[in-house]
Amino acid sequence: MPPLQITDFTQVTLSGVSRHYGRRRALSRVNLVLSAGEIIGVLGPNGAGKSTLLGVLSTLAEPSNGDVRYGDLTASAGGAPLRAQVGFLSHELQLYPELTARENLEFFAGLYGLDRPAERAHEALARASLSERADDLVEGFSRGMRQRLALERTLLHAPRLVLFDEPFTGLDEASCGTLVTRLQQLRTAGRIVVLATHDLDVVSQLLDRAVLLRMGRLSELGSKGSLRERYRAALAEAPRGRRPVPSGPSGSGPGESPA
Amino acid sequence: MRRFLQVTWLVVRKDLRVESRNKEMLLTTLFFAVSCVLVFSFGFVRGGEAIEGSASGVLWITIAFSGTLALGRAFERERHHDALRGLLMAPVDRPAIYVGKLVGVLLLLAVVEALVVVMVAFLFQAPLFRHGWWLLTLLSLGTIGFASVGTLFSAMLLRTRSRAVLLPVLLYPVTIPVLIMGVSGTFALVQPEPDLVLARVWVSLLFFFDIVFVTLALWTFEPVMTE
Amino acid sequence: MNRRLFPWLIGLSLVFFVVAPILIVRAPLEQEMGLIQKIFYFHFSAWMAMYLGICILGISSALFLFRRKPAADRLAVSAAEAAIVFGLMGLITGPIWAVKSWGVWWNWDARTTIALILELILVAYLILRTYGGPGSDRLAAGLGMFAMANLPFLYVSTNIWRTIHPPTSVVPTLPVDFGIPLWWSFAGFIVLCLALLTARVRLEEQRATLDRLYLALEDE
Amino acid sequence: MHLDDLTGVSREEARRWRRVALVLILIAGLGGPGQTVDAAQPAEQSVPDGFVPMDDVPAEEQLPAAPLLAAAYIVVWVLAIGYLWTIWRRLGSVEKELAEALRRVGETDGA
Repeated sequence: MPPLQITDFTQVTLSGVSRHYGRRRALSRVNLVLSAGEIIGVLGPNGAGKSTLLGVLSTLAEPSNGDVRYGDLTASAGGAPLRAQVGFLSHELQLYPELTARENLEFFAGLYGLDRPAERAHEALARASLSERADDLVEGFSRGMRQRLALERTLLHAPRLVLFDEPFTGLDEASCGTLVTRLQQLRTAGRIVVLATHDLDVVSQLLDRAVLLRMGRLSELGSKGSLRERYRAALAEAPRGRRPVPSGPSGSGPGESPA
Repeated sequence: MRRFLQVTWLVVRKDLRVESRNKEMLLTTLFFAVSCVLVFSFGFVRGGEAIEGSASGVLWITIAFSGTLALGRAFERERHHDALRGLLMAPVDRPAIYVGKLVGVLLLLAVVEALVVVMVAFLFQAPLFRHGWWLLTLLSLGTIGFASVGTLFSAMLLRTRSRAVLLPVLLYPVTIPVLIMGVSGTFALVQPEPDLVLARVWVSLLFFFDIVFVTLALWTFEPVMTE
Repeated sequence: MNRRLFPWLIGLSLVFFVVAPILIVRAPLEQEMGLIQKIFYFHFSAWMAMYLGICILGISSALFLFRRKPAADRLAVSAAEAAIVFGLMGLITGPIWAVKSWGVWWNWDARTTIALILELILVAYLILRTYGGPGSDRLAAGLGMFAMANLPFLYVSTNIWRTIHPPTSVVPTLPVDFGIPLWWSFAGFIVLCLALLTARVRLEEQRATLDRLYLALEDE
Repeated sequence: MHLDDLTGVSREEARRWRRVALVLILIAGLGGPGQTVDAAQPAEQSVPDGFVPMDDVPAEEQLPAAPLLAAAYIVVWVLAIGYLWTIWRRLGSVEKELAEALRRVGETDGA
């Protein structure tokens, strides 16, 4: 097995992180500290830059300005060993529908260089309560089953930093419950969990902290009142773009159009 | 190095497994290649006989066309459920993923070429098997050259909107040397008096092309794939 | 620096271009091809400027891809466009020469064919940049490196594939009377190429400034 | 914020650029036709002694070299100047937009 050096970190620090596509900002000077044992919710309307933020955190996208530090490491210095500590479940589930549940898990266990891939897959299937369907093609799974499988696939290598992009959409109540339990387990285990969502009802009891992204700008939500109230209040006073920016030839890309 | 090969093998095995389940790529590409050769026959057969020298051209153009089709499909599969992101997140040497996909495409094209060669030999009365080993060398080197560039290009185009159009637009001009070398080499073999010296020149040129472009693709894969 | 450089370069290339016809007219006629051979002085030089453009494209693409220098990317686009312009010069003067010397406009002469293929690659490069969407600069840089790596292969394979063109080895052994106007116009084209590059890079810099300005406006 | 630092362009500089371009086009206009005259001159003197036919086509049926040569040189000039002109046009519109954006920044800074 590869001697992946352990890159341990208990904090992820974003300082002045911006990301732009041509002349359109997707993220604008984001400062944020993520700590172990915390579930942080990134809330905000569609196109506010949530996915871009998760992309930057996952090391797949580079910030245009500013830097992200995982402990003391930057993403480029961390390289593959750092990626081994990050789990990323995007809205698309990153599963191969033509493979069985077991094959999917074993494939990723192999990619992550885990020892005993068969056993790991077996355990993961049990946690996803999919043991009986282990050798069925993922094609035939319901959204909830796929989501449970994808979740276990993301956690297979026990990452320190776990990123979820809209994990609750399309889930039935039972699957929602499983996901919430699993997230709470991650918190107790001292992981850093980031949830990007606009679904306030499910997460309101779960989050330790919530931040609001709007037009690429980040603001902390206060701690008074219910999540929904705080969200409303924050949305009302969140900075708005003051001038419409003409979209040039390079001005395409994600971004909320100014109201 | 062992880890590199292990990852490559994992990716290849995954692709083979998927393909063995639904055979979609294999069957569509094979069928496309067959219809390609047929379409060409109507262009290059006059009075029941193939125009002299058309066989080598038909062979290579069919390979290029069906290769493009296969390349597009091979990566569409990775894009479909954002699986590519899963691959890129894995703590592996990313070039190993590239090599894995390349090998998968090569295996598929090998099957397609076996059929196309037989068809062209049969329909165009071309003595393709007269120097079978030379043809095999030409075909394998040419396919590696074409697919190594194509695999990189279709991987990097996954992020763009109009990837289906852009792939051939970028791929054909860059791989024209492969086509020239392949067609001329094959022609040297099937002409009435085979010119083995010339064929050897084309084979060695293809060999150098492969070395340069595979190296370049391995080198650029990582920076091109990160955003 | 760029802005100060441009007037000098363009002035210098003007000197070259105004003097070049005089030198070319004075040069002796080539025995076999006669007057039309005089196209060669510009034709050859346009090719060389195109190759220079492609080499700049390849190298700056590599710099952008591996060192993340935005300036290198701006140089790469400019070089690609300039190479297209010089390639067009060669592609148009080539057939004019061919129709006089060989009686056909297009005879798949090796060097014209190479230029045509390179022209295709360069246009593909610009298409990728225009229609690729965000992030296509990175992808285009990959293509730019492939374009440059293709040069030797295109050269060798097309030359073996088809050769009617006067062999390249003629160039260095030309008698002095032919040589002076040739190297003169060669130098003129290279300087012109650099002048066009500085102007084009300037445009790209201003665009980047505008983008930065809009970003700053949005950030307020 | 120092906006001049940000853009690196002042109005005066923009004007100087435009002047350079104008001079260029003028010279090109003079140089282009002069070019064809230059190329045409040797044709008259060179045809009698320098013309060695390549094939058996009678001399009067062959294409005259001088106009072709002149055409080739004109093409080179037209392309170079045309390209420069497109750069100039694009630069002009970008700089106009830049000036507009700068003006807006100035307005809000004043307010």
